[in-house]
Amino acid sequence: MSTILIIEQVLNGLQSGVMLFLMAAGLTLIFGVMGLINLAHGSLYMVGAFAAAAVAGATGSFLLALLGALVAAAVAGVLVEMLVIRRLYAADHLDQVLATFALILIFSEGTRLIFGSFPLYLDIPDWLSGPVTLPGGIQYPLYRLALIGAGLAVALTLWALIERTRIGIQIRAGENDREMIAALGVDISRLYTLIFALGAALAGLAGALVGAIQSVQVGMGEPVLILAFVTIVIGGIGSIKGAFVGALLVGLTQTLGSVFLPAFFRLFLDPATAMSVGSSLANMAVYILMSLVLIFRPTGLMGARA
Amino acid sequence: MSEIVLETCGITKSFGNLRASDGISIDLRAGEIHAVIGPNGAGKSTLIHQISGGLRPDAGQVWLNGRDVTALATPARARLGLGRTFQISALAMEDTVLENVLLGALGASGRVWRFWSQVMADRALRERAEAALARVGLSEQMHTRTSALSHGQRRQLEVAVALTLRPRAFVMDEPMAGLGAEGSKTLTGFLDGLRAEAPILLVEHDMDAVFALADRISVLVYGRIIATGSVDDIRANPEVREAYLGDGA
Amino acid sequence: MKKLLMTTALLALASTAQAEVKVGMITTLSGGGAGLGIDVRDGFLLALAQSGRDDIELVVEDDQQKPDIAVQLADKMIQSDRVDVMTGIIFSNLAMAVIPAAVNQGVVYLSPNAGPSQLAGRGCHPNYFNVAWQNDNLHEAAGAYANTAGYANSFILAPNYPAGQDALTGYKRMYEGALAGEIYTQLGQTDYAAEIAQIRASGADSVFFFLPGGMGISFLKQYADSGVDIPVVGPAFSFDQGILQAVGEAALGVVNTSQWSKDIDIPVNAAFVESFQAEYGRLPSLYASQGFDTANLLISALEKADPSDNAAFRAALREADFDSTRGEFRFGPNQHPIQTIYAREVIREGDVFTNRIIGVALEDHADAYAAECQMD
Amino acid sequence: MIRERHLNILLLAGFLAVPLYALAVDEPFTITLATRAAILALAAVGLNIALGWGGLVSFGHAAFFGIGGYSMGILAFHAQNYMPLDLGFAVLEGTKSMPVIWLVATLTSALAALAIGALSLRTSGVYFIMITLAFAQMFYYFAISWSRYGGEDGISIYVRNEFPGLNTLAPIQFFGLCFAALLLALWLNARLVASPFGLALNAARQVPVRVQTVGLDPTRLKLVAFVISGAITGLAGALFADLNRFVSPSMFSWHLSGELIVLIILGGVGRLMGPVIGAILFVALDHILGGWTTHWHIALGAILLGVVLFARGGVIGLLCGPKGQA
Repeated sequence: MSTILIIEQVLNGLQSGVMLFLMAAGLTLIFGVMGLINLAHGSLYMVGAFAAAAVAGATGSFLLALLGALVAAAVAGVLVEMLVIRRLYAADHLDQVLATFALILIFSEGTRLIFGSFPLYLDIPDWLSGPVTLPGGIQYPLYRLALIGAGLAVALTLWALIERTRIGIQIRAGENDREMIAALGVDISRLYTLIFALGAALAGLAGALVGAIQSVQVGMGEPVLILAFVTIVIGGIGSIKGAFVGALLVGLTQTLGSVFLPAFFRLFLDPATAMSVGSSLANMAVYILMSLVLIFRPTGLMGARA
Repeated sequence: MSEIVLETCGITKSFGNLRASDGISIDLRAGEIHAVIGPNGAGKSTLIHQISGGLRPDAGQVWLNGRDVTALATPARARLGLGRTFQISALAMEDTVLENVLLGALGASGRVWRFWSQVMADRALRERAEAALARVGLSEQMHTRTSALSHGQRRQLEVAVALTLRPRAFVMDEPMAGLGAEGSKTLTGFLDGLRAEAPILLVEHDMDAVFALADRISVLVYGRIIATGSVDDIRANPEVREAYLGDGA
Repeated sequence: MKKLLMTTALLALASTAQAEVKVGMITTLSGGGAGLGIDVRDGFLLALAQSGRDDIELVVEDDQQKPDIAVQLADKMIQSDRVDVMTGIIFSNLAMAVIPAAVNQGVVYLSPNAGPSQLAGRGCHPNYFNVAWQNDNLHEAAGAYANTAGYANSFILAPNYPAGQDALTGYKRMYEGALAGEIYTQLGQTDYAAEIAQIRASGADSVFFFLPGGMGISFLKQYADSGVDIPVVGPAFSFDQGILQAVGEAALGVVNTSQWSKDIDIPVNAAFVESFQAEYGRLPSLYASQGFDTANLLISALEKADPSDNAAFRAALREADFDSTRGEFRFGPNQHPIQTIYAREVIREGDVFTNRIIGVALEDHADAYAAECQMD
Repeated sequence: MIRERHLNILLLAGFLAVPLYALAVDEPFTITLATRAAILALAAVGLNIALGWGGLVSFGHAAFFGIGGYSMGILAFHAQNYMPLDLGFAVLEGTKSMPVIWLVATLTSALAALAIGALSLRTSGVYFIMITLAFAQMFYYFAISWSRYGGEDGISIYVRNEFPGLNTLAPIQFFGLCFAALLLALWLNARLVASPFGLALNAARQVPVRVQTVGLDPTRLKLVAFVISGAITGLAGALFADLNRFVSPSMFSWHLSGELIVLIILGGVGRLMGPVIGAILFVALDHILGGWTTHWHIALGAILLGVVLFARGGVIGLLCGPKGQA
């Protein structure tokens, strides 16, 4: 296996990691501040992708499509928060699970009602399509590089927002002590709606960005949702930094596992068996990673110690 | 001097830079009430956790009945005779009062791995549990849901659960917390009689109760015991007045 | 479209009106694979409507692509609706859950899509007819096409599940060149960057892939964007009319194999394409053609025999005396099709992406399992 | 408010009456639906022991359901193909006998629950939810690539397994078996809750520190509850496989784990009959709404939302008031 191939695969892992981070960041913020398990986060990802496909179809502009995704997902998030989620903050986790599970059903079937059952078309804009040559002669798709860049930029912005702004102070206070922010005179319900909208917008953005290279279809949010949960659990729930580290770990494990595990087993098994054993293990790799992390660090890599 | 039932030998515990317990050596002898007092943040909770088994000290040992229990977890220490009450009631709020004391009786009996018999029909357990309730005066509330009890009654129930264990030593974390004058007086009277059964290590803020009950008092400040002695010794100790009671007290 | 659905719904409700034949259709109408089931259903309904027969009662149910739901629906249709004929299942794993039990209970099953190898070989059954293909067929055709195109070093990939393993086996059965690489991907995988990088590094002269549904859309879009320009060949499943619009330009020029194409130049097919488009406002896919053919096969048999006479009805089905949209159509000894499979190329017609036949991949092709089938 | 005991009796009587009525009017499919509800209820009764009394929100009970299913599938597969099963250390014949299959299903899922529980109980809260999910996903992906037993396609069993003295192919007799298993599990559940172990487990969920200070180990109590829970859900998996005469990796999917949790919340968490009400409602809604519109998931979602927002404590909570009263 050549060095070029390895570097390329690491880039691929990085790219899927940063996109996962966009999903995981919202999820972990919402859990950290509001204590809410939001299964409907994947639906917001889907809303973003569909909105982007619809806007791109109508206007032909990719940037407008991204904007559309952000707005649509944020609006959906605000609506959901104000109509349903708000009543659940005091409820126990089980009620939250049931309610947000119900929301998945409503979102998926509602999307099907509006857009039908066939996948929608959303493509990379011309100015981002095709490969570029990186130093060392690596051919790599420009769009994926752009995804890495966009993901890192969002991560940085988020970090600055939380560490450097008033809202960030309120968010951090909210993670530690709900009563305290109330005592500080912050309008909690506005803060919660804001955080939910932020999380939703990030999920919608991820849906739109990834939708351009994948299939925009009903149910696309569910596998991502599960992976995002895996990510925040590995990183430690409530920790943005943890979500970032977790996302990169999951992205790299998935990508590199699917490439190197079969190759590894070929060293001492016949090719057919190696292929099948290797790819089964690759499928399980992130779950094995997560259970190992939790067995040795029961609150994740960067979670608060119990 | 009577025998030592519970003892800590130089236990030390740090959280980061904060030294919450700094070489604490303290003992509890048969028949006595030994009160530990100290300002907020002095490390009383940390001390109790290390005695009861929730925290492992960085250094030093905990001895119970002449046995080193430093490495044992909470349940094992409880089985060796350590009865503990909590500052904030740790009771099963959905269950009845009787069920809460039955849990104590069950723990003491070791008959928990029974899946088929009816716990309510176990005569021996019932007797033990109901006797404990009678002693704290909660017999009438036996079938009440714990969440429906008054604050004072919950404090009584805390003590009743500890009683069912028939412990060799009690560790009580602010049993008077939140009680009114009347409630404190009743509980003080009750604890007074309890010391003959098993000695009590009493961590308490209510100074009236402490001065009424304690045979000895230790004063904990910033993780260290700065003084141990009789009520009068402590009242008179200038260092204590300086650090804790404040000069005007 | 609405009117047609309403009519069948009414037909289904009007159980008091004595219909002569009851047909149960279990197909996938929700979830990721819904597009396929909807096409099969619509093709089937179109043929029923065109036949003008009002003595066929059709019960349609959605299996949600879940095997246990499909089994439950089959129980309902057999026990409660007491259907004579069943059809509709799209996915092989659902077919394996439903068909063996159903045919053993005396129901005739006409498969409009799934053709698992077990049911073509040792598990074949007199009550089971496949009107689409045995699962391996289109992959075999792709292998044969690769030979004629002169490919000698193929990179092949498919998801890690039985249909995926069958696909690679099918390709290798006909393909005579060497393999530059062979990988199994995760079922439901959406990102193929890692695989595309391996393809780029492998030095292959061609790529064969079987990635049905959304997986194929993702792969093609990412492949086109990667700048790897090794020619791709695959079965029609990733290039049907429903999917092509979502893939867009990324699919242009890709060769795929199919037993049907909208430009097969025979009057039946032209009429089918035209009437389907008029009824539903979209171009038919190969699934729609399979649904259409299945209904027409059924109708042709009903004209000769009644399902209550099982032996006569089966004999009538075996004759396959109907005008197929693919032209020549007959059954082999295991009651699977013997048919011609074409190589097609993806083109653009105006705003619409579609396929055009560029040649024959396999002539009068029968499946590899027929010899293992011992009927009765 | 209805007294919970009265409701329970009413419910079980109704549950039994529906298939008997269906038998009388020759509607075998209604019996099949009732059987499905009984089996899902059994699986959820199992989960409820861990979730309702032990406070263990397992998002991975599909693992045990699937293990039960595959126990049946593998044993019956070898029996129907006359192929001995080589375990490496022993060679077994397959079997079509339900009692044997049930025993194997219960034991293997109990063992799996012991291993999964021992590792998972190191964590708590959301971490516990996710680590149990992780283990179930590992089984799921393993089953998908286990080509010997059909991989994604699963295993078809052509004829339902046998139970001495009964004709299991008759829907009503198979329903009888499943209903009896459900009653047995409910009885076990009721005894367990009233037993010394049940009392301690109940306390371990509410105040683990208290349980420790009376000399008991809450983790061990929860682990035992988890094992019992997994074993019951495993038995349900074997019955479910027999109902469908088919097993596939979808029995391991996280949707199934989620559905079991939803059933329980719908009926009432930690209530003896909560899972039963939940399962009946779920199967009935599925059947009725599914026949009514293809977009029935929207209606189902709205109903579930209504339950969460307006009927805390599920249907039983709505009918009988909060737990512990009456």
